[in-house]
Formats: sequence, structure tokens, C-alpha cells
Amino acid sequence: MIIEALLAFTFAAALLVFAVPNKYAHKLAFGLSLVPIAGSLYMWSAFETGGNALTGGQIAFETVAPWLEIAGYQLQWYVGVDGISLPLVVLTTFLTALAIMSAWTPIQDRQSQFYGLMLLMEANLIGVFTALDFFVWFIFWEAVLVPMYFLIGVWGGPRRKYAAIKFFVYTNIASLVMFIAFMALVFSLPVETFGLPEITQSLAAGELTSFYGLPADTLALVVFAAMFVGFAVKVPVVPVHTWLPDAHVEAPTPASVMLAGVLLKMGTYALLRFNFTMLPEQASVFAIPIGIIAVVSVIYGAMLALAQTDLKRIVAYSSVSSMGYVILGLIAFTEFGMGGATFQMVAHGLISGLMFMAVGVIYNATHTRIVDDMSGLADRMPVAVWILVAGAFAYMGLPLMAGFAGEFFIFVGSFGSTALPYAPVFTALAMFGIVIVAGYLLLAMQKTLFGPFRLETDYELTRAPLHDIAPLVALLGAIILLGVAPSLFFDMILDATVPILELGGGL
Amino acid sequence: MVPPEYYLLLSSGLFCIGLFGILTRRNALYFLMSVELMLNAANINLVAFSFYWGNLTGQTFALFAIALAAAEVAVGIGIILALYRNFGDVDVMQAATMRW
Amino acid sequence: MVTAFDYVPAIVLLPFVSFVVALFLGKYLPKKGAYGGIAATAGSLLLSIWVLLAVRSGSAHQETYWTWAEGVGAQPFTLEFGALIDPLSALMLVIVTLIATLVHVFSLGYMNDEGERDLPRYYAGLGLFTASMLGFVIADNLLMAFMFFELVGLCSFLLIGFHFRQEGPPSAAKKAFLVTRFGDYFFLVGVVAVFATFGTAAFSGAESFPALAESAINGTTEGINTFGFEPTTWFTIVGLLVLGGVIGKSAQFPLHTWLPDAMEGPTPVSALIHAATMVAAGVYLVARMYGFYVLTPTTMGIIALVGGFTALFAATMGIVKEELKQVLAYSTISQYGYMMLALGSGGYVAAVFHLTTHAFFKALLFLGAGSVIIAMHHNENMWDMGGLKNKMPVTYWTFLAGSLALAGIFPFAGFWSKDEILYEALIHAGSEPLLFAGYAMGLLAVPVTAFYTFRMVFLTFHGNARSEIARNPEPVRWNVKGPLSVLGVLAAVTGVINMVPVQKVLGLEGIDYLHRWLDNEWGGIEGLSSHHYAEIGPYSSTYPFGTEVATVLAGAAISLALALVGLGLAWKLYNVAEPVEHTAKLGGAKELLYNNYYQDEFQVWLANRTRGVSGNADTFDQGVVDGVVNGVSSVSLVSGDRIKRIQTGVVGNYALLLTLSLTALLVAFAILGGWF
Amino acid sequence: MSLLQIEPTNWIYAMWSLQPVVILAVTALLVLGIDSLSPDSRSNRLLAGTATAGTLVALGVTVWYLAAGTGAAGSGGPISLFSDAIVVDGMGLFFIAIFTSVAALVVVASVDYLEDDDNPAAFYSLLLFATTAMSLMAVSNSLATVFISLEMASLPSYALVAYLKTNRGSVEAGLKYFLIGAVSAAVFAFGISLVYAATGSLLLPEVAAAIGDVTDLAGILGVGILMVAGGFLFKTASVPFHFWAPEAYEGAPAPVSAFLSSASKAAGFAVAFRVFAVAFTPALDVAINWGLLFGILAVVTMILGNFAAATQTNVKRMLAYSSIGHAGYALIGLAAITAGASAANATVMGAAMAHLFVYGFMNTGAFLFIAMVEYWGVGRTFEDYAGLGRKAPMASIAMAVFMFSLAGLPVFGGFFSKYFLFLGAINAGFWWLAAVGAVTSALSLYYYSRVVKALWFEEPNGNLDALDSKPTGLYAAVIAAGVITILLLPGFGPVIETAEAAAAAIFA
Repeated sequence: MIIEALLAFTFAAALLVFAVPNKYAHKLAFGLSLVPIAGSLYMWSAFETGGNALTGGQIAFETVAPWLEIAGYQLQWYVGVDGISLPLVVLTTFLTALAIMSAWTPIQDRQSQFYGLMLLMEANLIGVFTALDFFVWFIFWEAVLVPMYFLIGVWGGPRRKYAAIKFFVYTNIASLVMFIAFMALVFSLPVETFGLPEITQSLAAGELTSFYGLPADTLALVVFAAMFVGFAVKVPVVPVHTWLPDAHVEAPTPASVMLAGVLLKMGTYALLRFNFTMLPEQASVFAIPIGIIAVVSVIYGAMLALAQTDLKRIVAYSSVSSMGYVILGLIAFTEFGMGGATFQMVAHGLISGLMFMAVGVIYNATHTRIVDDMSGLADRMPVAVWILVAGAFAYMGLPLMAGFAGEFFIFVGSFGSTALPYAPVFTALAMFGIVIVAGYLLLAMQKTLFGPFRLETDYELTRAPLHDIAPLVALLGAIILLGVAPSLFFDMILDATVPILELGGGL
Repeated sequence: MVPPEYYLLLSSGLFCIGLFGILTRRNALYFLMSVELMLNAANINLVAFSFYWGNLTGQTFALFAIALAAAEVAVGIGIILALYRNFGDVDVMQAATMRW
Repeated sequence: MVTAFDYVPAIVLLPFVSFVVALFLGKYLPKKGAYGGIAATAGSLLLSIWVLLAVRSGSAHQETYWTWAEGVGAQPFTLEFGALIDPLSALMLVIVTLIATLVHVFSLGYMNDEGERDLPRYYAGLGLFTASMLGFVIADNLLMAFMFFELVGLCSFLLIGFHFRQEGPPSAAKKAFLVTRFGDYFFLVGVVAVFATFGTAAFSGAESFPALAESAINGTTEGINTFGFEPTTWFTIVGLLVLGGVIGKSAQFPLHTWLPDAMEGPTPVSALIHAATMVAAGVYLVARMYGFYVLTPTTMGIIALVGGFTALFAATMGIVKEELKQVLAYSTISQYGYMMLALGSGGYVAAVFHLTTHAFFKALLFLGAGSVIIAMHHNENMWDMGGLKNKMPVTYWTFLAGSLALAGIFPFAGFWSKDEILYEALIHAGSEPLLFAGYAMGLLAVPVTAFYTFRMVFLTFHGNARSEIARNPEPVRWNVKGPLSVLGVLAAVTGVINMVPVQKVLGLEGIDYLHRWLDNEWGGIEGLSSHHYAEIGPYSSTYPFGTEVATVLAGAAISLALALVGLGLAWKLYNVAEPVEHTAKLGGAKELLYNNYYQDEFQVWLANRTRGVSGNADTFDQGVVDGVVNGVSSVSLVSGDRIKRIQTGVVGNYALLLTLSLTALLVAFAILGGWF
Repeated sequence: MSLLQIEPTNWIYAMWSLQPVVILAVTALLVLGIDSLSPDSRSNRLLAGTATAGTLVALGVTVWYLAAGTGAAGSGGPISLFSDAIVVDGMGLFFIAIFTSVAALVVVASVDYLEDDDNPAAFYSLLLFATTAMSLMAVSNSLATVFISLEMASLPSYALVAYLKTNRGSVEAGLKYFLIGAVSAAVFAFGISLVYAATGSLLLPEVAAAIGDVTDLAGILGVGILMVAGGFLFKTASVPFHFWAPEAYEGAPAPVSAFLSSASKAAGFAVAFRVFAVAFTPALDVAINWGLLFGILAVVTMILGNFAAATQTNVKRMLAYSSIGHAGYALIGLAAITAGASAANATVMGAAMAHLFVYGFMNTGAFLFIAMVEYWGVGRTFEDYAGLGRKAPMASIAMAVFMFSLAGLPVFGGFFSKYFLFLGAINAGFWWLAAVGAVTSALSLYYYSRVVKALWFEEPNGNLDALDSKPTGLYAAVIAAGVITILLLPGFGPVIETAEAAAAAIFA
């Protein structure tokens, strides 16, 4: 019941924050957001690893209750966590609280609505990562979009309306494609619920039948492709990534933090849970195209980042690049590849969160994010700048920071992959991203942070306040902690990903 | 006995005449009258086939249809009156302020 | 029982603690963290010496401290941190901690006394730099080595860019990180490949990757995944990949361009980078995994060729530079080229020897240059100096000792080590054209080195003072002179640890201490010894001058003679009261050398091309990829706009459309249903 | 068996079974009566109270009947009355629940809307008579009662649309609605006559039984079925009989638009479902593949409604087109019916019914929000709506709920209904219907979110002082609809299960 308690509390907190006056909302929201952290940490401490939730492993904090019945299928309230989802739950609660604190400075209008939406989004995100019934999952999955739509649309930048609608419609179309494909899959299985474990195990047992004239094999391929496309938009990978830079640039800092930190992980999480756990054989059929997508995302995304002049846009495109690594890790179908991909979700969540937050702190002071508009900021706001530098190095995969762990696991896993033909070539190509990422981040830092101070403002640039800096420090601490001791999460992740490989028939 | 096809032809003809009236007349009253023709085409069928099938269902229904047609005309005239008051004409093509 | 090895982690952690203290508390401390740094590095030095003595007393050590991550299934990789203490790493620990301590002391004079800002950041950077390098030195596996290798890169970025308020240093820092990162990319691919191939990246033991590679080539080990290649071919590829990192960090051609720019950093940092940390890391890495490299002759040949070429190439650029530190920078590149030549030609001991001697004399030269720079109020142009010999004697004499060592003049340290390198290359070059080319270039670099070294010495210290500042230089204090003196002595005498020519010529057994040391004579780890490397190595010795002794003598004579020729030329041209530029005599080569063979231009061009490509990619992305997205949206909206036009607002049209649709449906379904 | 030869009807039993319909009719008369007793006094609130009470009691009784299983298979089966011309069963009651709920919301909202009206009694009684007729439609079991009740529902609707006699828009809307309605009624009547010609009966089960024997008259039957379909397409505002809808909804008073687009549409589907499922299912193989017909029309309707809505500038007209689009979704419930697949048929039709139920709340709520904006006199275009979220946050939140729910975002009730519809279609093998539905849904998200954008993202550009007045009735109705729309997500179970059971009973 801990998951229900967590969800209920977060929803209630959201409603409470909606109701309070604007001037109390920020502190109340932050205070309330500490409770989910405590909850998720309790779950972490009480968690005993026991395999993958979908493939028949032990499910922690599991609850099942019937909900409603449709077309002979029982819909259930079905939640629980395993080694893949628990780190993401912890990430969500942790990042939300910090994002809320990072909003104290930039959000000066309609605060109670803002913080209420943040908490609402947190609740839905927890739901996404804990749901084990398709419909429960899908509701949370889509419900995440609504708060984000408002966060971008109401508190965003000049082109916020365009960005918000683009984000909203694009990702929803993708969800619909995925939904239809998944329904066709379920209707061709002898299952009686939409429980994800049941569906997975039925597929693993080879119980897929034909669907209105479509043979089972073809159906599985079509469904895999459609679901991949659906989730790829969310991740996002090239070429369905263009909503992301727009959304990031326009979104207020805390929303960017959540978007890059957690929302993108929904896509890779779903790919792992659905495509790669349920249809591993089909994944190996599509291995080369997916490998190409991964490599192109990494290199092309990084090249795009190199061309940008807006700090947020740089980080946004680099997210595309980083997510390419995750795809590479998944398609490798090896222990370190998949485990590393999952680890990288958490790592990138923390690092991109830190980057957006730090850029946001600078923006709060300078009111510009254009690289050419400023120079030598390190002189005026040293703490924020040096943390940004640390974040940038984390992004570049500096060892002993979480990003390196994730990337290295992925590389070491995918290099020797047998599921992905030409795996060494793909891996080596993708790895070149670590050079380009260093190139554009260093270039941007050199121009903005270093050199003689130059910024045209009509006010004195001052140091960032403590409540801007505190979340940065917390994130940096977490990044280093996970970089030094990745096994805090990696052990439980491996415990949950290795059964997928066994299920895939030794792929 | 007259073959049923003849009734069908008659009623279809009447229906088409009514339809033709609707498509060509701009005056709301003519429009209304054409609709009456179409309804009566239905009534012819009902009565004829009531005889053909040997039950009274069709005839009874035809009575109801006639009554409803009258009610419809009443409502219609009311609306046409309001049309005349607002647009100064009973041309159905005139009232076209809302489109697309 | 407490042994020295229990304190190995402390060697690394002490400077790290100094980093943390300086970072957070530095501004409250006297001297802003300098004393903490000195204490920490001195402590590390003492512990390192203790460890060295422990190895001397016959033991070696390998221990795992921390399992970073561990596979459980089909990929049972164990990624861990551990220490490998053998003669090589113990020696390197002492070198690094010694130089670091001296640099810290020197910094008191160079930074604190000069009133620099942000000193806590400086000392924090030094501490982290030292800690990272020490972590790299003790690494017992390739992954850990890579990780600390990267941290070393980070620290170099932070310290080169220390004066971030100016334009130059941040740019140089970026370049240093980026160029070495380019090399590290290959290194990382290599690390990954090593894991994928062997399942382990350990340096030592029967299950280490060099050992597994050896047995794989011998055909005695199954289950090594060589990705469809012959083992030798694949190991060559992997070796070359790892070598990418070495070339980047040790500033070998073509990735050497960052190093001269790195002179933007404070001079003590340059000393640290050049002598003991970053640049040394590359060569040390090759030595560390030498057992892997010697298995593949192609790799060895390439290493030798790259090394020889870099030695000559960089030396030629050094002869036209006007700034003191620039000359030293090119000399560093050149000297590391010698070490690479040694490694490539099987001279494992020679390379380590030169690494050691170079650490001392190059640190000395940089600190001496720093002393001059203090005196000259941070004017580094040698043409503004002159005549400093009498104003700052300590600096002059120590600098001279370092210069003699660098030029390879008997009996200074550099002579012995450089001579051994050339000797090793010579005797192994017999049937190896790559080696011979390397040797030839290495030999040619000798007079060039001597020339630019003494051009520098004469321009700086001899003749008449050519500027007001040079006439009244600022005096330096004990904290500058102290480190110079220590290093001056070392630069003069370090040769005694390995006087192989003397041993061979005079037949004195046992004075080749370094050979015996690295051959595990006192203690060490099986498989990591010089004679093991020689056994599995590809080379056999031939003596072009008849006997071994004759070859030794001839080789030494040639290189010494060449060095003296270079020195003499410099004397003639520049040891005059009012020296003038002679670069015009170089003719067309002058511009080429001034512009560093246009290597920088080439790399800038490459970077700009990349940016150009990325700009095109951005245009493509905005125009085509996003254009499709917006196009779909526009098409939908436009078609929506068209569709709604059928709602004309005229009710007659509605009736018509309704009738037509109904008729169409009737006809369609009549045909479909076959009603007629 | 003819109408006159049947046993005399047990009136008490009949009235008891038809209690919701009777209550509605009595309430309507009561409203008229109150008005004639005190014609001079302004009794808007009393009339509205009476009407609200009547509709709520009718709703209560309906829900009670549904809960008690009246007319369900488990408790004696469908109750046939008046020589089988009327049948009270789960499906009928389910739809009556929709009509009465919508009517109650509309009546409550109209209180404020009719504050300055001369003769509110006419409005309420017309509304109640229309509701009564719709309820009759839902329980009609004979083409005769279908036609009569449909006309009975249409006639008050025409009057309601043209209710604002002096408003050109309202009158124009009424005229267009009436003219298209009249033509459609004629087509419908002719269609019924042809079906009668081919089968010799108007009772739905008898028609079904006779279809097997229709041989040479199959073509006549086919034409008849197609024309009958036309009558329903008019009522549900589906292509090609939709032309009246954009104008009628735009021009009519907003509460009337709400009523028509929710209840009237649902009523059309109520009879269409019953007639086609009960009477014409055998004709699928004999005369006309009307499944395909509805499939084509569903696709065209979904596309036309959603695409035309995308670029509207007037919010009300946008909602009108969206209402057409939703007719297309509900048509899937008919389109996905195949002969001999009763389980799959029941699933998809039940989903369509449930969709109409949810639609009743979310769409009514949306139009009532527009009624509120009209009440404030802010304006009708998206630009006029800018910044309302700041001034009227609660109502704007409710409107956002309606919009997202209409778009089928899983956050609210509209998700389940729409997705179960797609799911039912996929289940029945009609994945292409679901695909078109999905694509158009995605587009619909665009224009629905435009409303949210206007309310919340835009800065106010006009004078919003009028918003200081709080129309209680409108607020109450909008908030109630919003709350129900939200609650229908977790509480969708009873709705879908009732609908599925009712649909299953039809196909059994």
C-alpha cells in the first residue's frame, strides 16, 4: 500500500497547494514534496531485489484490485516496483522537490497553480513508473502531459504557445499509435487482463495468434514497429525529436528540469518495458535500423547542439544525443547494455536536471541565454557557474560522475553484443559523441562563463540566492554519489534486466 | 389488383417531385409544400402496402404521419414568420450569415 | 601487521583532502590552502618513499579497494578500483609526489607572493590534479586508469584556464581538454574493446588482459572474442586504440597542438603538467600495459615512429620561439617523443629512465622559467631579457643544470637516459625500417634540442640586459630557490641510477640499478618485469658497430657529438653581448616553423568545418525534419480550411449536397448489393 | 398481428414501467400549468425549480430502474408495452439517464440565461417535451413509434433553436435546422414506408423476422434501410445530414446547443442502435451492408467534423464541428457490427453508448461554459476568450477538463469512452476505424487545446469586468458537469458495465 499512499499523498498535496494563496505556495509545495522523497527512500531501503516484474520475478509493494471489465478483459488497479522502476521512482521524487525549489526565483506569477501542477505531475510520474496494468499505466502516461502542457504554456517563454501545443499534440499522436498497436497485440493473446506481467509471460510462452488475417509473426513485427515509433517520439530520437528543443527553450526552468530529467525517461522506460521485454525477437529483427537510429541520434543530436547559440537549446539537443546512448544500450541486448541504459536514464535525469537548473539560475540573473550576449559570468556568480561547469563535465562523461557510469556500461555492453550485428562499429561510432559533447559544451562555457565579464544589463549582477544554489548542490552530490558507487542502483537494475535477456532466448 | 410496383413508382415519382421542389424553390413556403409532397409519397406507400400485406399498421401509421406533417407545418410557419420579421423576406437563401 | 601498502590509499587521498579543504575552507586559511597542499603532498611523498622502500625490501602489492560495478550473468565483468604497487608504480609515485610537493612550495612564491586572486581554487586544483595522477599511477586495471586519466584531463582544464578572466587561458584550456578528449575517445573504445575481448582489464596476474593476449596468440587460450580477426590483428587494433589516448595526453603528433597553448596556465602548473602528471600519464600508461604492446610488432613500430617523428618535429619548432615557456613546451613534446621511441623500440627501462630524468629536469626548467618570469614581471619574451645570470645566480645555475640535462650533455641526467633510448633503438632497428626511421629522427633531434636549449639559456641569462625590467629584476625568495636547488641537484646526478654504458664498457656489474629494479630483482609482480617484456617482445639485437661495447661507445659518442654541435652553434650565434635574430637564415622554413607547420591552422580549419557541418545540420533539422512536422500540421489545417468551405451557409446548397450524397450512396450500394 | 387485435393494455403497469417518461411529460405540463395560473408574475426560478426537480426525479427513477435491473435479462427480460410498440429495457433506460442528466444540467444553467426573458415557461416546457420525446425514442420498438417520437423531439427543438425571436442568428439557425429536418423527416418517412413495403411490419422484431423472406423486394428494403439511416443521420448530425448542425449550434442559445448536441444526438443514436441492431441485422447479408455504410460515413464524419473544427475562430462553432466529429466516433458503434458476432457487436455498441453517456456530460458542460461566456457578453471568438482563466479560474478549469476529456486524454472520463470505442472496434477487427479515430483524435487535441490556450496561456486583451457577476446556476451546472466528467474516469466501471449489458441484451 506504500505506492498508493505515495500517490494519494502527492495528489492531495497538489490539491492543497492549488488551494493556498500564492505567497505560501512555494514553501508549502517544497515541504510537501519532501514526503514523497521519504516514501521513495523507504521503498528503496525496504526493497529486496527479486528479478523483473514482467517476466515473473518478485514484485515489491505489489497491490492488485479489480477495476472494471470490458470485452471480456478485466482491468485492474495493479501497481508494484522492481529494480528497473524503483530507481526511476526515486529519481522522480528527488528531482521534483529540487525542481520546486529551483522555481522559487523564476516563478513570480500564479504560484499556487504552478506548484500544484508540479506536484500533480510528480504523482502521475510515480504512477507511470509503478503501474503494472496497461490501462493504469496509460492513464498516468498521458496524464503527465497535461501539467507539462500548462507549465510550458502558462509560464513559458515568448513562443510558449507554439511549443506547448506542439509538444502536446506530437506526443499524443505517438501515444495513439502505440495504443492501437498494443491493443492489437493483446487481442491476439489468450489473456484475460491487461496486466503487463501476464501479457509478457503469454508472449514469452509463444501464445500469440493471428489477428484478423495478420499472421502472428507479422503482427508482432508490426506491433513492435508501431510501439517503437510511439515511444521514440517521447524519448525522443532522430527524426522525431523536433518538439523537444522548442519545448525546452520555452519551458520555465523547473519544467525543463522535469521534462529532461524524468519525462524523457518515460519513453526509454516504456521501450524497455514494452518493446524490449515483450518482443525481444522482433527487436533483434529490427536491430540494425534501431542501431542506426541510436547512432544517428547521438551524432546528429550532438552536431545540432554544436550549432546552437541558446544555452537551453544546446542542452536540449544534447539530451537527444544522450538518449541515443540509451537506445544503443537497449538494442544491444546484453547485461551491461540494458542495465547501463537503465542506469543512464537515472544518470541523465540527474545531470540534465542539473544543467537546466544551472542554466536557469544564470538566466534568472542575466535574462538571456544567448551565448554571444554574455561573457565572463564566472567573475560575478562563481558558485553557480562552477556548478554548471561541474554539470557540463558530468554531461561529457567525466569519470566518477554518474554519466560516465551509465555511458561506460552501455558501451561495454554493446561492444560485444551479439544481438546487434556490427556491434563494435555501432558502438565506436556512437562513442564519438563524447568528443562532440565536449566540443559544444566547452565552447559554450568558454564563451559565456569565462573571459572578461561582459553583459549589457541595467542592474548589478549579483550572486545567486541560496535557494537557487541548494538544489544544484544536491544534484551534484547525487551525481557524484552515483558516479562513485553506481552499484547503489546498478545491482538492482541488473537483477531486473538479466531476466529479460534470459527471456529473449539468450539473445 | 394493381401490382405493388406501380404504387412504388407513383410514390417514388411524387417523392422526386417534392425533392425537385426543394432543390429549386427559394421561397420557404414552397419549400414547406415540397416537403409535404415527399411525406405524402411515404403515405401512399404505407396505405398501399397496408392493403398489400393485409394489415392495418400502414394505414394507422399514415394517419399519424399526416398529423405530424400538420404539426410540422405549424412550427415551420412560425419559424418562417420569425424569418420574415428578421430578414424582411421568406427567401431561404437570404439567411446565410453563418457559414464555414 | 601494518605495512607501507596499507597506506597506499592515503597517498592518493591526502592530496584529495587538500583539494576539499582548499575548496571549501581555503579562503579562511593562511596562504589560502598552500600549507595544506604542501603538507598533503609531502605526506604523500613520505608514504611513497616508504612504499618504494617496501618494494625494495622485496614485496609488491595488488589489492582491490572498491567494486564499482559487477556483472552477474553473461557479462561477468568486474569493474573495480584497486592498487597495483610494483617497481614501476612505486617509482612513479615518488616522482609525482616529489614534483608535486616542490610545485606547491614554488607556488608560494609564484602565486601567493605575487598576490594572485582565487588562490583557494588554485590550490584545490593542484590537490585534485595530484590526487588524480596518483590514482592513475596506482591503477591496477585499464578502466581505473582511464577514469583517473580523464580526471587528470579535467584538472588540466581547470588549471590551464585558471586565469579565466582573460581571453587566452579559457580558450587554451578548452583546446587542451578537447584535443586530449579526441585521443581519449580512442582510448575509451580501446578500454571497451579490452573488456569485450578479454572480460577483464586487469594489468597483472594470470587473468590479466596482457597475459590472456599472450596465451591467445600462442593459441593456448580459448574463448577470447577477437571479433572475427586474427588475434594479432585484433590486438594491434586494440593497442592502437588505447594508444590514441596516449598520443593525446603525451602530446604526440598529431595531437600535440594543445600543449604549447597550455602555457597560458600558471607556470607551476606547467611544471606539474609537463614533468609529472598529465603528459607523463600517456607514456606511463604504455609502460604500464607494456606486456600487451610488445605482443604486436606493428603497434611497436608505430609507437617508435610516432615517437621519433615527434621528437624531431617538435624540436624544430622550438628553435624559433621567442617566449621562454614556448621553447620549453616544444621541448616537452620532443622529449616525450623520445620516450615513445624508447617504448616502441623495446627500451622499456630506457623509457622509464627518461621519464624519471625528464621529470626532474623539466620541472626544474619550468620552475626556473617561473623564477625568471617573476623577476621579469610576467614578461616571457626572451628578447626582452638577457644578462640575468648575475642578477639571479641560483636560478641561473640550476637552470643551466636542467638545460645541460635536456640537451643531453655528459654527465647530466638527460645524457644517460637519452643515450640509452638511442642505443636501444639502434640495436633493435636491424630489420625494422620503422624503428630505424624513428632512430634516425631521434638522432637528428639531438643537435636541434641542444641548439634551442642553449639559445634559450643564452638569450635569457647571457649578454646584456635588453629591457629595463631585465636590468632590475624582482628578487625571488626561498620558496622559489629551494625547489630549484633540489631539482638542480637531481637533474645533475639522477643519471647514476642507471649507468648502463659505464657498466658495459667498464664491465662493472650491478650499477644498472634501474634495470635491476624494473626487472623485479628486489621485488615485483610476475609478468610485469622488463625481461619478461624482452622475452615476449618482437625484437632481436644486432650491433652495427661490431661488438656490444663498440656500439655503446659509438652511439654515445655520436649523440654527444651532435649535442655539442648544436650547443656550439647556439654559442656562436647567441652567446654574444647583443644577440640578434638569425631566423632569416632559415629561409622559407622560417614561416613554417613560426606557424608550427600550420598544425593549429589545420585543426582550427577542421573545427570550423565541423561547425559548418553542424550549421548545415541545424538548417536541415529546422527546415526539413521540423519542416515535415510543421508541414503535416499546416496541411491538416489548410485541408480543414478547405473542408469547411462546403458549409456555404446557404440552405439550398445543403439540400442539394444532401440529395447528391444520398443518391451517390444509393447508387453505390445498389451496385454493391446487386439490387437491380 | 395488427395493432387493433391485441389485448387491451394494462395501463397501470405500462405507466409504472414508463415512469421516467411520464414524469417528464407531467413536469412539462406542470410548468405550463404554473405559467397559466400566474401568467403575470415572473416565476423563472419557480419554473426552473420545477423543471429541475422533474428531470432529477426522472433521472433518479431511471437510475433506480437500472440498478434494480428493470427490463434486464436477469429480472424478467425487456418489458413490452402497447403491443410491443414500446419496450423498456436496459438500453432504453440507459439513454433516458443521459437525456434526463443533460436536461437537468441545461435547466439549471438556463435559470441565469433566461433571467430577462419574457416567457421562460415556454422554454422549459419545450425543453421538457423534447426530453420526453427523446425518452420515448429510446424505448421505441416500432418504426411507427420511432418516427412519431423522433418528430415529437424535433418539433420542440426547432422552436428552441429559434427561441431568440429577434436574434437573426437564432432565427437563421432555426430555419436551417427546420428545413433540413423537414427534408430528413420526409426521407425518413419514405424509408419507413419502403421497409414496410418490403417486410409488411413496423415492429422491429417482426421486421427482422421478415427480412429472411424478402426476396425480390430486397432492393426496396435496401433503399428503405438507407433512407431510414438518413433519418438517424440527421438526428445525430452525421455526414451527409450534418449541414444544419454548425449553424444550429452556433446560432441557438448556448443551453439549447448543449441540449441538442448532447441529448438530441444521443437520442438519435438510441433509436439508431435499437432499430439497426434489432430490425436490420439480418439485412446485412440480404439487402445492404449497412455496416459498411456506417463505416464509410463514420470515417467521413470523423474527418469532416474534426478537420473543419481545426481552423474555426468561433469557439461555439468549433464545438459544433467537434460535435459532428463525435457523432462519427459513436457511429463506430454501428459500423463495427457484423452478422453473427454478437459478443463483439455488444462490446463495441456498449462502448458507443458509454461514450454518449460521458459525452453527455463533457459536451453539455462545454456548451454551458459558452453559455456562461455569452452571459458575460465577452464575445465568441478564441481571442475573446483570452485570459478568462485568470478571472474565472474554477469555470476555466472545468472547461479545460471538458476540452481534454473531449479530446480523449486519459485524464478524464472521455478517455475511457473513446478508447473503449477504439478498443471495441479493434476487437471486432475494424482496426481502420480505430486508426482514423485515433488520427482525428490527435487533430482534435489541437483545436481543443486552442481553447485551453486561449483561457490560460493568453493574456486578457479585452475588458473582463463583466466577469464580476457570478451566475450561480450556470456555475453550478458547469462545475457539476466537470466533477462528473472527472469522476467518470475512476467510476467508469458501472457505466460501461451497464452499457455492455444493455447492448448484449439487444444482440442476445
